[in-house]
Amino acid sequence: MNELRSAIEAVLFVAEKPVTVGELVRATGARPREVEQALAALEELRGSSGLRLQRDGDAWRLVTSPESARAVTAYLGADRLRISHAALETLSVIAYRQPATRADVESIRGVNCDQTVETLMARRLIEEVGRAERPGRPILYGTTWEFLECFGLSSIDELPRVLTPEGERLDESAPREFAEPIE
Amino acid sequence: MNELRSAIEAVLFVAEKPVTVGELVRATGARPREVEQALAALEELRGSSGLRLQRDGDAWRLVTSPESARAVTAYLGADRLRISHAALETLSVIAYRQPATRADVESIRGVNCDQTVETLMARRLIEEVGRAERPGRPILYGTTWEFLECFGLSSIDELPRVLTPEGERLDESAPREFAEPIE
Amino acid sequence: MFESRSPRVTVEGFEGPLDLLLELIEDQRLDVLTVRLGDLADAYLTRVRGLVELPAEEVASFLLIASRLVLIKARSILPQATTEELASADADEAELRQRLLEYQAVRERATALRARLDQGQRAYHREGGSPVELPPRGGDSGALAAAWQKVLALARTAREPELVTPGERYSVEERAIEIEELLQAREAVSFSTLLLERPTLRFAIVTFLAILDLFRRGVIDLDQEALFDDITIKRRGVGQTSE
Repeated sequence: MNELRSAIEAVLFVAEKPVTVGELVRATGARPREVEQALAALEELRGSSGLRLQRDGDAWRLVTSPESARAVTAYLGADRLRISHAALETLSVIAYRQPATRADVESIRGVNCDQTVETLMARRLIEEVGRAERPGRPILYGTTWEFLECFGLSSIDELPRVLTPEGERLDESAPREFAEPIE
Repeated sequence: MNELRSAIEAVLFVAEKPVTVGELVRATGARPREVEQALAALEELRGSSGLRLQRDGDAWRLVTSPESARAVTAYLGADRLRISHAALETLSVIAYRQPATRADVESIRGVNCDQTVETLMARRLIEEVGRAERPGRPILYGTTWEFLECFGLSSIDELPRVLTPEGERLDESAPREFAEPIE
Repeated sequence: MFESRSPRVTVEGFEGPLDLLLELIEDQRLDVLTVRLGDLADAYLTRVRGLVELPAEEVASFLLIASRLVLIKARSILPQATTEELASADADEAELRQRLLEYQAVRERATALRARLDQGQRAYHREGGSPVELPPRGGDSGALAAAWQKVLALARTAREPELVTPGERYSVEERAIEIEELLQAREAVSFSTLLLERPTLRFAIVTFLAILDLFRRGVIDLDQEALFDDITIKRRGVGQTSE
């Protein structure tokens, strides 16, 4: 493994929070483009190990591979995430449309979502990511690193696609950047 | 990389302290001999990456490679408190309510806090200060002098006051069962 | 933890009015894309009537869907319906169908996410225990205070539902029986009378659903002089042959 890749891996290992490309550039003294290439190489290399690279936008971190989950869960004695179906529906609206407001969730699910949003916040599966530019400036929610982790995803792009043709159509018609209210 | 090696790597990655072969056996369900073989293979494989396997008697841990030290130090730099959001929240509960038990932290944060408590202990930001007088005699945690030093406080009394939206003092409004409020 | 405290928003397995509607469509092996939604009005009201207790916060949306289904159906079967009214029913139906499609996709996504959870193939990050032995420095006490404030705010909102006392419990069926009995004694009654002095939202909605249900079963006739006027509820058959 080349030196830059090793350095990046080591930094991601000691970091206690996701590391941006900018931080990696400062730490290694390499150029942004080199850092990005090294991350891509590392991502591929790590594909077959017990560790994976996880990405959210510009930030990266090292996590365990989903295939090792059983051993890690056994070692940590961790609890399995228990989540109600209602909360999971709310989560899926936010995950696939992020950022999304409570009103977005309610207009799709047809029911009040205050409780499920609070539950998801308390479990750190979603977080506030800003305010919508419209009257009342409602809070926008997005998913967290913990969300990616709990569902064993490397990034939001890995969200499972739905099966029906209508669903596929909706997936395509609602791109991720889509932050407009659903009318 | 084979499955057992990946699982061992993942366990060493999340572990807060060196992991014994016995613990790896329990976590993976493999035989001691298989675990030792996998560790040896992993050690060799890891030789050229940013991480190394380090042996301490019967216990093993992952550390950064000496070659990456410069980047790691540059990243950790002067601002050394790289602490996750979750750990900061746990620390805030313990700092403002001390002494506090894990159950206190969990009842407030609503999520399991074992990992974050271990992190804070490893960083010497919190320590055991006694046992609560109630069934199970759970450990009570408080902040350390390193905590004060780290946050630039001369005493716990200097913690910033926190106000609720309603303007009332939170540390007064939140009843504490086992310790005196911080004044 | 938090979940055990949260109030149940699910009624007999239904997550909401769209869920109920989708379930009816699936029960009858119909396709969301082609089913005539108005045709489901009767089945929908029957199921709503069967729900022992409607959750207070959701009941308004159950009502909204119920009344839209009835409206779509009414507009499409009334012989005197104008072209405009029919177009309006079509637009209503198209909008509702679009919402159902979106909701159906959400349900499938939730199921896909559930499958991932069930596989247990999650990732774990490293919490710390840095192998580099450096004493921490540079902590920001403001960030600590902000974290504490956030934790308390979360703890507070998560507990709020406990403080809310469960409202009165009426089922649509009980209310329908009450109204039917009332109409045995007097042949007509106004909607505002049925609502009593100061109705709770819940009571008003359950009463309205009960009236819809009685109308659907042919027990009563409804009369409204003008839009937004008070509705008069009459025992069926009363009117021409008043006693």
